[in-house]
Amino acid sequence: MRKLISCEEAVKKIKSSSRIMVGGFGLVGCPLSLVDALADSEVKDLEIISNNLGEPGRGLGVLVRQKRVKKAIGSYFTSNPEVVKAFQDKELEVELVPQGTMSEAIRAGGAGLGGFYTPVSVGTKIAENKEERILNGKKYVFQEPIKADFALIKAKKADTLGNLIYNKSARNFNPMMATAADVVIAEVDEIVESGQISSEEIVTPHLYVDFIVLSGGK
Amino acid sequence: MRKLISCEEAVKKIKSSSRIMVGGFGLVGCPLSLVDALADSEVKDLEIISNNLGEPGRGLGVLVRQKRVKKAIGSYFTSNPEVVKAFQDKELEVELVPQGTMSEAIRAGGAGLGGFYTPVSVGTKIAENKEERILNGKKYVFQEPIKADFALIKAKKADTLGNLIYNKSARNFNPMMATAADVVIAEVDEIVESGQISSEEIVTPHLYVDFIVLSGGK
Amino acid sequence: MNVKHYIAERAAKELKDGDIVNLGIGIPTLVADHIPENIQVFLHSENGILGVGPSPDQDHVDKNLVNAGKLPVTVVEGSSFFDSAFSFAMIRGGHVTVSILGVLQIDARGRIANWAVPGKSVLGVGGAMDLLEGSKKVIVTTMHTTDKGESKIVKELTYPITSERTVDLIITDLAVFSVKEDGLHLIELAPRISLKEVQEKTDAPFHIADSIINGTEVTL
Amino acid sequence: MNVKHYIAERAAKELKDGDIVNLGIGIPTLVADHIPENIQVFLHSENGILGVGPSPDQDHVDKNLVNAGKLPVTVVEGSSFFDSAFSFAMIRGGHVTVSILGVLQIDARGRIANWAVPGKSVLGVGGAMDLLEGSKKVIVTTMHTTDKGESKIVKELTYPITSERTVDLIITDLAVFSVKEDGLHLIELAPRISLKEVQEKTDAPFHIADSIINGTEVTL
Repeated sequence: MRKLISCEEAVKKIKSSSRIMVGGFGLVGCPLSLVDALADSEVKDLEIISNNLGEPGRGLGVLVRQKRVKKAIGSYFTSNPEVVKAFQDKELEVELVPQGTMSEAIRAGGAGLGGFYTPVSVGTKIAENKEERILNGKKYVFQEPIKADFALIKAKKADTLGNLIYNKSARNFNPMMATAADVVIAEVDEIVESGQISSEEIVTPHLYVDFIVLSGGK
Repeated sequence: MRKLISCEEAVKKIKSSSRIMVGGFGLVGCPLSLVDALADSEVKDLEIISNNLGEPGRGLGVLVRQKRVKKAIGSYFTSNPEVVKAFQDKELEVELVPQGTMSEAIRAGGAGLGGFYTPVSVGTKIAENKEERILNGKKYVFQEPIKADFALIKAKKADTLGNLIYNKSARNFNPMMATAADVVIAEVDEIVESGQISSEEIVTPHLYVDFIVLSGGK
Repeated sequence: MNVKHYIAERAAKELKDGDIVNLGIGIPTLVADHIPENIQVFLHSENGILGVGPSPDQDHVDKNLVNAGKLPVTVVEGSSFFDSAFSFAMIRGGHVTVSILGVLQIDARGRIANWAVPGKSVLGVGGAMDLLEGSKKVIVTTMHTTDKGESKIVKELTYPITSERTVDLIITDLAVFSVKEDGLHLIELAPRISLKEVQEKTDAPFHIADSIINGTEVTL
Repeated sequence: MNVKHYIAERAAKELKDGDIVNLGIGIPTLVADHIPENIQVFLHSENGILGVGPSPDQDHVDKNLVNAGKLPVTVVEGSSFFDSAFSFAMIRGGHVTVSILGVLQIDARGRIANWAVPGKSVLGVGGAMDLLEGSKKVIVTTMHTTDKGESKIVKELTYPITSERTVDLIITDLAVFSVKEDGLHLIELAPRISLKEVQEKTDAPFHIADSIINGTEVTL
């Protein structure tokens, strides 16, 4: 299966200062084996696009503790006190985006759009530096698309071509991130023969997936 | 099953001058029983949002022949010569939108967005009256969301709650249209008990579906 | 009954058969325990679930199945899973009938603050703004005052606003207010609570429904 | 071999193993018959299929399975179905490696017209603009001249332009041109076709690759 590589081979593709999307809502749907491999690598000054930054010492929290994250773009970092501390110590730059705006902006990035207008965050602190526009009598703010150099995503199952399906609420940001990065690496629990996932059920068609690693695989 | 009604009951909800989205790529994925019921009703001056307007005397082509369509918004009408003639005779107003822009605009309508920027059609006749904007050095045109009073869609299977799955390439515009109209009526080939469609496989969750009719059902 | 459960039970009475309901963290989560048995509502969780069920017992926890508060849940028959973009498209597009949210403050016009605290680093917003902006109806459930006894219903917000959109109904341990164009309307008092107590503990001005004035007179 | 199949076969030689390929109507559709056996490519159809297979025989036509030309198709192992918004998100987002398109005209800069005819009602655009804008590489396959013998490769388009984006490669029955910043470059002559014939039948100016000049001299 030509897309299958090890976690080590996968993270070797990532250079310092890369912009990386990482799937997951907290630890659920986060590609933990890839994140751990990244923690074992030498890369630093990363820009991480992820809804959260894990928990203290778990998931992306490991990279925060190791001071490898220069900037984080996401919707909710408060749940990891080490992120709050790193921010206060000016070790970590944070860009806060409402969760729906973030998932839509990543989708827009993958869909080749130049940006969109959302009503969410109008009149709030979040929108202070954003263009506001009235369309059909309603206020909206402009949101740019979000793209990245790499996407590290987590799926339940891949077939040998790289088609993916997800696991319950672990789907979350993963399908959009699969569309919005130059190099997409999917961590999966299981690999099956092509044709073993129904054509109607595939969530991420294989054209989006560059490499596959097995969860727990070295 | 509370959402199940007959085609006749369904079209009775539709008044003249309504704006109606109709699923399908040509006749494939078009809710033909609903369209036929509409042809048997008294409504007129309809605004139809659909990729095409059927074939002469088939699908939406019936409504064109009956001169019930005042305006059509879609991407490709040339395949029905009666549409071309109605347009030339000034009986039918046409708004042409590139296929990808149209499907994205319907999605945007259902997703509560105020509009988006697409690179498609920049510098062409289609974009003549559209706002052009340069974003990150690339030219885009602004596209408004598309919404409707009614969506008539076609799915393969519904469960008793109204969750839907589609059939191969008959999926096309149907899932987006399900999100973008005030009243959504789904024509299906089969109804199964709730729980009989896998939670992972459902394409249109039931919250989008107001009424269900059976294909061929009166 | 615990006062938080009292609030949740009162909020649950606002739900109608077939409603698509999103429950925030805190008191709103408790609403799930009080949904009237004669109606069927569907719980939406913004991380990508329609049809959230009760919490699992410890032996049936599925690490891939959590709600927006990252707590383990189950799903009911006919549930579906979807990605975050689709989930928030549902919310923003007005397909969630009712959201029940917690708050830090509510102002005299019915606008709320529920995502950030002044003086602290603003590092989390989550789906708060999306839910408030997009839901067809928004119900706020909250204790009437803070732990320090300060009114949460204030003339002007001192906490950062969540949206320009006003909420529809405010349910506290003391009272229920409906929000109209001209501001807050006190429409209901909790059992054994007097109008006077609500007036004392509410900083924002509010209208008083006739039924309350009449009812209060009777109670006096 | 039919000249259209000759063009299609030549276009197929441009495909690489693993390519995601979208084939337009007309000559491009024929490319599917000429894909080299030692590579695997995946055919994308903008109505929502990745992994289009050969046409079915009459007994195996599935009315729910058609390509973008509305003709019955089959699918290969590992294919997937998706909605139109997702399909065009793939295209616009640059996830389709190669699109092979038919044209009405090509100008001296390599821009094309392939959706509307002057003087006729403009009632169809379909996915032409999306494919031209979004595909990583665009190959045009066309007869060099119209039925009336007029050059399709013109100084300036007289038909409405499809996109400001220039195509990458032009393959006709007479020649192959690559498109660079400074315009068209003739890089290949079809068998038994002379440079002189291409020059006579091409209205737009073009550069001539050294290999052709040398090759032509040899042939003379």
